[in-house]
Amino acid sequence: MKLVVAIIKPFKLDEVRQALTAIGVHGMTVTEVKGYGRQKGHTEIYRGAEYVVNFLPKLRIEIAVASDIADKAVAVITSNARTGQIGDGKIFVTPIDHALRIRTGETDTDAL
Amino acid sequence: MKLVVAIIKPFKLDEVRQALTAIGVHGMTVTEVKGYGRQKGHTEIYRGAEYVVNFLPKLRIEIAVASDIADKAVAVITSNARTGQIGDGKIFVTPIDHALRIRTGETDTDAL
Amino acid sequence: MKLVVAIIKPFKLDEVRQALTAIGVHGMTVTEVKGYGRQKGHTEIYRGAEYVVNFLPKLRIEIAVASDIADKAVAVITSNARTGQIGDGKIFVTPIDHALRIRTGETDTDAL
Amino acid sequence: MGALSYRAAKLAALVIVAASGALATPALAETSTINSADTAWMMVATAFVLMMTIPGLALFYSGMVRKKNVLATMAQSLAAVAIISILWVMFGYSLAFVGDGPWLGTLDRGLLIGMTMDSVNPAAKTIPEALFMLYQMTFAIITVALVAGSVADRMRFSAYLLFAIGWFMFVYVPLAHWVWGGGFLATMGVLDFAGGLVVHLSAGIGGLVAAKVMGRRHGYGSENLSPFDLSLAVVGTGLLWVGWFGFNGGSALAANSRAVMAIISTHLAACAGALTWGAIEWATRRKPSVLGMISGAVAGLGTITPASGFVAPWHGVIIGVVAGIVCFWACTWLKHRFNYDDSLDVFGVHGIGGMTGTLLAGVFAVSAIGGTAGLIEGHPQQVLIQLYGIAVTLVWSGGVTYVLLKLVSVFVPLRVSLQQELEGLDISQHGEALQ
Amino acid sequence: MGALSYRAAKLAALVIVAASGALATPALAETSTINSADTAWMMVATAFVLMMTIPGLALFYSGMVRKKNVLATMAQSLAAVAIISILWVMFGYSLAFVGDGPWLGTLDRGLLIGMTMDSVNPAAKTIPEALFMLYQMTFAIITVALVAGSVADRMRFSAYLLFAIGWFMFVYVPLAHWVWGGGFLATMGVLDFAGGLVVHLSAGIGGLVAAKVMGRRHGYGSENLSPFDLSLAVVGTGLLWVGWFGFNGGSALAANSRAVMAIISTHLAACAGALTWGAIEWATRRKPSVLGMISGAVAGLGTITPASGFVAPWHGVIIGVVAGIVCFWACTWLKHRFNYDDSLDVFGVHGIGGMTGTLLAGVFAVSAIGGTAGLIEGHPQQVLIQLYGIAVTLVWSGGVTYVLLKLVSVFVPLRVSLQQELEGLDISQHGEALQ
Amino acid sequence: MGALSYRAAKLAALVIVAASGALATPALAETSTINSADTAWMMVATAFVLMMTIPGLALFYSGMVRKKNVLATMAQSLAAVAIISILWVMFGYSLAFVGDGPWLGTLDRGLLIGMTMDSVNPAAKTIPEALFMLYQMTFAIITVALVAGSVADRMRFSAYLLFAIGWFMFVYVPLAHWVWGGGFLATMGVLDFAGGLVVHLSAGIGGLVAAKVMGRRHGYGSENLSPFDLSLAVVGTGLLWVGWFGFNGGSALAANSRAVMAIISTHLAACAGALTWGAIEWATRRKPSVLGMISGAVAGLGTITPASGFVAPWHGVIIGVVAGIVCFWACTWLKHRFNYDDSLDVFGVHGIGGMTGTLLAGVFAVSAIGGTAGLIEGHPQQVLIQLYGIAVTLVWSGGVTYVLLKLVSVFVPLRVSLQQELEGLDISQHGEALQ
Ligand SMILES: Nc1ncnc2c1ncn2[C@@H]1O[C@H](COP(=O)(O)OP(=O)(O)O)[C@@H](O)[C@H]1O
Ligand SMILES: Nc1ncnc2c1ncn2[C@@H]1O[C@H](COP(=O)(O)OP(=O)(O)O)[C@@H](O)[C@H]1O
Ligand SMILES: Nc1ncnc2c1ncn2[C@@H]1O[C@H](COP(=O)(O)OP(=O)(O)O)[C@@H](O)[C@H]1O
Repeated sequence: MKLVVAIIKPFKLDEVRQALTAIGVHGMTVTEVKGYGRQKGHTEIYRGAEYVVNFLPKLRIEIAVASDIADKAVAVITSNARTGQIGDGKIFVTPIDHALRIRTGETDTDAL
Repeated sequence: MKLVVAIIKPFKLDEVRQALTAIGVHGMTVTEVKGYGRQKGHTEIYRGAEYVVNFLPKLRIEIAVASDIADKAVAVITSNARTGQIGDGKIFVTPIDHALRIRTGETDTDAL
Repeated sequence: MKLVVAIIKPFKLDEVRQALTAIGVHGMTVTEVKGYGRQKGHTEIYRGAEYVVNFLPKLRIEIAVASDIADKAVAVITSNARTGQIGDGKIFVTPIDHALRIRTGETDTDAL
Repeated sequence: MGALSYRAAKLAALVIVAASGALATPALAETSTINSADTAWMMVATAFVLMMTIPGLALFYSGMVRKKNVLATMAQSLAAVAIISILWVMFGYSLAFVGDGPWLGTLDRGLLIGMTMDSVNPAAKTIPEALFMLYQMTFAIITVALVAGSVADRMRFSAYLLFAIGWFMFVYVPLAHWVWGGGFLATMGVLDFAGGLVVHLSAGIGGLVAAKVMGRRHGYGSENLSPFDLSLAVVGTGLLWVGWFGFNGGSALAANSRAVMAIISTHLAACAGALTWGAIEWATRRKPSVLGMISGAVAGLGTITPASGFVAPWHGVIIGVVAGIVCFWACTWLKHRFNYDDSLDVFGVHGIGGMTGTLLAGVFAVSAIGGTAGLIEGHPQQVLIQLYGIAVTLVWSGGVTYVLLKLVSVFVPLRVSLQQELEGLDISQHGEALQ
Repeated sequence: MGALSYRAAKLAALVIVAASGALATPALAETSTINSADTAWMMVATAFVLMMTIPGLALFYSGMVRKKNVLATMAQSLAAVAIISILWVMFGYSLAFVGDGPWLGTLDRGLLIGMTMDSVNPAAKTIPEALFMLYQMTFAIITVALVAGSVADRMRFSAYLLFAIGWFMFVYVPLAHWVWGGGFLATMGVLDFAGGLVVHLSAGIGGLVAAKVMGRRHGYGSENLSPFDLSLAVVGTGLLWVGWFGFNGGSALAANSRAVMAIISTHLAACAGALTWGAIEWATRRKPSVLGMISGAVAGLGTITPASGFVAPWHGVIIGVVAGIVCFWACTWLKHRFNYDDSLDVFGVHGIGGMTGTLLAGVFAVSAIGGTAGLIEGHPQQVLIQLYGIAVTLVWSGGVTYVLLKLVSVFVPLRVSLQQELEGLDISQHGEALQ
Repeated sequence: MGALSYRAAKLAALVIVAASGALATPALAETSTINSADTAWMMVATAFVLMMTIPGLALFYSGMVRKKNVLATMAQSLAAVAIISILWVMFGYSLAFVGDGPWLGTLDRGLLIGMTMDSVNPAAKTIPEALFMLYQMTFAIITVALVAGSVADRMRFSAYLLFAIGWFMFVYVPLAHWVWGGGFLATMGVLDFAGGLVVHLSAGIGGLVAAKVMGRRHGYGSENLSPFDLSLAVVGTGLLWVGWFGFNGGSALAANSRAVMAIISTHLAACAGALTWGAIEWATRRKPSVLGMISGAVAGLGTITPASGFVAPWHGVIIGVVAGIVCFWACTWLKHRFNYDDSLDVFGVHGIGGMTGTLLAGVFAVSAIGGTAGLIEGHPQQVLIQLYGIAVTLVWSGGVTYVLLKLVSVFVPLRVSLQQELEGLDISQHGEALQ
């Protein structure tokens, strides 16, 4: 199994979720994060104080999938999260040794 | 070493924490996340606008443990986070190459 | 490639970011988390109710890097996030199978 | 209740008349003694007391609950305003303030029939009766809204509405008549300037009983139930405090020196209460909390309420200090001793405070200010009269509250399901949430 | 407009005079009839109506938008206060309330020239003219601020400012004169106690047209645009409600029984509106929402506005119920039927409410209270007059709003870029954000 | 100070008397000239000014700090209310407003001894003395609360309390007497209608000195210290603005045309200030910020304060524009030039504003309004007198503030530990936190 971690632009979440559901991925965990990268931030000025905000709001999506559909998931996320502008984000695929569904105790792919 | 990642229902945190402490796991990192899965969300209506909220509040617990006690940790989390209803969550076990304690520089299991 | 996950004290973020940029790491994803460990929390009392807060605010930094500079990154984070007091945090290095830049589709180290 | 049913019949009869705006009929109009300065002040005082409930109390209460219950808590104050106001004009005002039978007033002003542009209530001859009615309405509203604090985080909204209606009819209206409307406690000479008995004690004991009947919140004593955003409570306290100038000052029913004296003792009691509570926390917990200081302020305000208008400014300080001490004790020791979950300490702050203040009014009353002498001015009987008023309020409000809740629970469960309680009342009761 | 350009010239001429604070010249001063009680009440009423906009409306509106637009939404109310106030003293007041030509007033009080310590406006002889001017200013402010709700989340700040200025000059000022300043609608006898036409309907229809012209928000109908922090809206409602006592009560321009009657019907309409909207939601969606209850309250308040001061207390209840029904219908059915994105339902609540209330004022008017008889008292013509007033307001405000927006769009795009809309107006328009 | 110690003795002596509520002794009572309309207005004005501090200033200030310091910042305003009120009735009022020695008043009203239902203060013969005392109390409160803004985010709560008490006794009370209580500045004819010197300049310069003595916040200039929730500051500004009608309008001490004139120039100055600050930001930073607009509004309000009641409405606009310019300059350039960390710009806004307004009062004063002529009306000396008042205030408040802080630091460290500063004052000083 693989854990697909994608960092995307917040307003792309729904498209990505629907696309994943379409290919049979019915679960994911989303975290609000701040991203730093090529995409330059903005400046905020409060009276005399000027701050450069380098960290921009992004969403971190975590999806556990069977190894064989990992690539499909990555492809789907890529196509649906893309705007073509800097800051679209990244996808990281990492290995999972075991997975388990707390409710039933089912393990590995059955747990997803 | 393993990184045990568990997605649980928020109000289960304390039980899980205590149970883990009981088996000698004295550290963890918790993140507020939104989960999407079998458990169906609810509908919110604001005047004329109706929104289906598919993402439910969950907690993501991250625990680095020595490989040998990973299973024990998983078992303890499972039994303490379970309510038996849909939405109890998942546990993913992933590998860790190295671990390090910033304060002392101790590495691997000494770091935990 | 490696995914370097560091749990640090919030006010250390800027120093760490700058140090990483200095060694050529130009991207990272940060999450506000709550940490439980040796560092003891504080007590909050609301009228008659007393609560021990065991979870302290921390930042979770996630950095994907080419395997060869992982150690360098770890070293840099360690030296810049250290205060010497309990609660400085941990660093976990985990493997990444693939990485991809959503905007361009570039993969692996080119994606970072 | 027999009397009531007869009145109900009469009430029905009146509906037709009223619907046609017969309000202009000059029945019982009196040669006008209306004074525009008093009218100006009382219109403002009325607005201030309304502001105490929305947004004042709504903020104060919702600032002490968890994020998932913030809106539901505000909804309780909001609903109290909407419902009680309608009931008040239907029959509440008339039964409480028109006609001075020992037990209940009359329905002569049911649906406001006969209230004209220039009619006045004998209790306030210098302002339009309509204004007196409206001013008193705001007291009925906040009293009902106060009770809700005891059952916050777990009461079903539908059950709350039924309870609120019943509580208003059977606890508030009679009490208001007894103490302020020429009822038996008034005749007896009980001192309650702005609502130590009618508002605070009745709400406090009612809340205590309700908390007992409802049972504790899930996780009480085990989980962390700390407030989501205390800053809301601080803002609410500010608005309550300011509004209280209209609450106690307005109870003089005129823009005169007595109103001013009431405002001064009120303000000083709030200050003394805040300092006292904060000091006790500092001494016993090494830190004065903001929640502690605002709790002390509200305790001082609630406690001075029955006494303001009867006592001297400095008595306000003394009363505030006492309030800070006894209410702190009630919220921290008493509550644990009897292990009830009065979520927002309605009893600890308003019940204990109302009781204390009513008693102290009898002790400190200065005839030069309120026309009545208290213990210190050599009139010890007043203290006994005050005690009698307290006893009556405790028994009546406590008893009726208990019966009402049992009655309501026959029709609808008082509590939400555990599932809903965990999910939060905002979502489960109102289908909304703070993002 | 010819008249206007002439006035503009005259205005310019006046600047010099005014700059030297010539204000003290006792020109047109009148033997003082000023009453201090009325003055006291009206100063407070003025403060209350200002409080309705800041922080009242700022909270009510920003509580319904997403986190990224909270500050920008508040900025719209804030800017309305700052800009309209200046324009009001420059020429707005004079053109609206000085001189009773059928179409527009005069510039005799341009830059307040000739306004002295003891001058009074014929419309309010018992308070200083300066106070009458200030009180009316607060109405102009909130009307402009209300319109902004329709274009929230997407209008460029610079475009909003230009639009606000033009809308004030060409919609508000004329309307205020026609209805309240002795203009043709006043002569005709249109009833509008506190602004059903001048404030609510004009803002509502203006908002509708603006929403149509601006187009829908990105993600409307597809993405989740739910409010960030509804508790802000509840607090805002509380302050609006309290402030409305000054809005409708103050429109009596004196501390008298009529002011009291206006306040009572206002309060009851708000209560009835809140209960009605909540009940409908409960019946149709199984849950009464807090947003629903506050929407109903504001609908009731807006709807009673033109009628308060003319009708009896109980009519307030009826009007509130009707308001709850029609405004709910407008916000849930009508809006979807015509598929426009009136972000914060300015038309659904204020437009429909203002229209309904103006009509009902003609139905229920009680001569014993406001000196005018309505349909029920056998004066059906009044209803026709009211309908005429509604038609004029719809056409004028709707038409001018359309022209103005087209005009503004020539100089600056009305909408922010998609990029900025996604990023949020707080950052893109003001360079700030909530953390 | 010798005089003071004597008074302290006398004060002690009085305690016994007061404890027995001897307040009713008609000593120095005067044949009543009390007017109920003025009383009504002043009770409301008093409530408004209290509202300026809680919740107004508490919101305004806490909206500009980081999340971890929100409650602690509110606590400073809250504590100021509680403590200063008590000290005011003990001796503050009497020393400031009773007896007109050049340096200090008397203790004849210490503990309010001799204040009766019908006694009046010569300065305000148409309202109860008790009301005049209470109204002035609210000014003392907000002045002390204002200073706290300079040391936000780092001052130890215990040190703040000691400092606040000392600052009130040795800075505020004397200044209030000198300028308003018949002291030497009053005799000299210094114009300060509602507190340009006594409130704003004294707080501003005190804050500056305090900021210097305390040192900069950790991370100042390097870390991002941006506000957590600016919407709180906007709401606070709204309440401050509304309350200011009572602050400046109430300073006429009667419900008359002068109060109205003061309110108009106050409102216009706030509008002009907001527009000016916003415009400058727009020109220099391409975006007008909401914080900028509210800063400009408050700057305008603070600057017009000493002049309102003396100048014409239009002068309010001019003064507001100047305020926007100089205060913006002070907050953005001056502050960096001298590199001090006045956290919430108390000096930049209130210090500079108070100074400017006091000066301009001497320039624009219109005898027809305030009875005094300024430079423009051919009375240049007034400007010199104003300058003298400014100098005295700068020296006294600045000097005493410095000495006080040094004194306090002998007993308790002024700053929290770095550890506590990082953790936040909410947790470290009050044991609470926003979730
Ligand atoms: N090396 C990295 N490790 C972890 N996250 C990264 C890394 N580089 C970028 N990111 C995340 O991806 C987001 C987008 O990256 P950025 O360089 O801004 O644009 P792009 O994805 O178009 O290259 C960043 O905001 C950050 O959250
Ligand atoms: N494939 C997945 N990858 C990552 N997280 C998942 C996945 N499936 C479910 N989750 C997480 O687990 C939570 C519970 O899953 P759900 O299917 O709702 O119930 P259950 O755990 O009982 O099967 C979800 O809310 C989501 O946070
Ligand atoms: N076993 C663990 N797994 C995951 N995170 C951990 C673990 N132990 C500690 N942490 C994280 O590291 C933070 C610091 O750890 P702590 O034991 O308090 O101090 P130190 O890092 O000095 O040992 C904790 O707050 C927690 O967020």
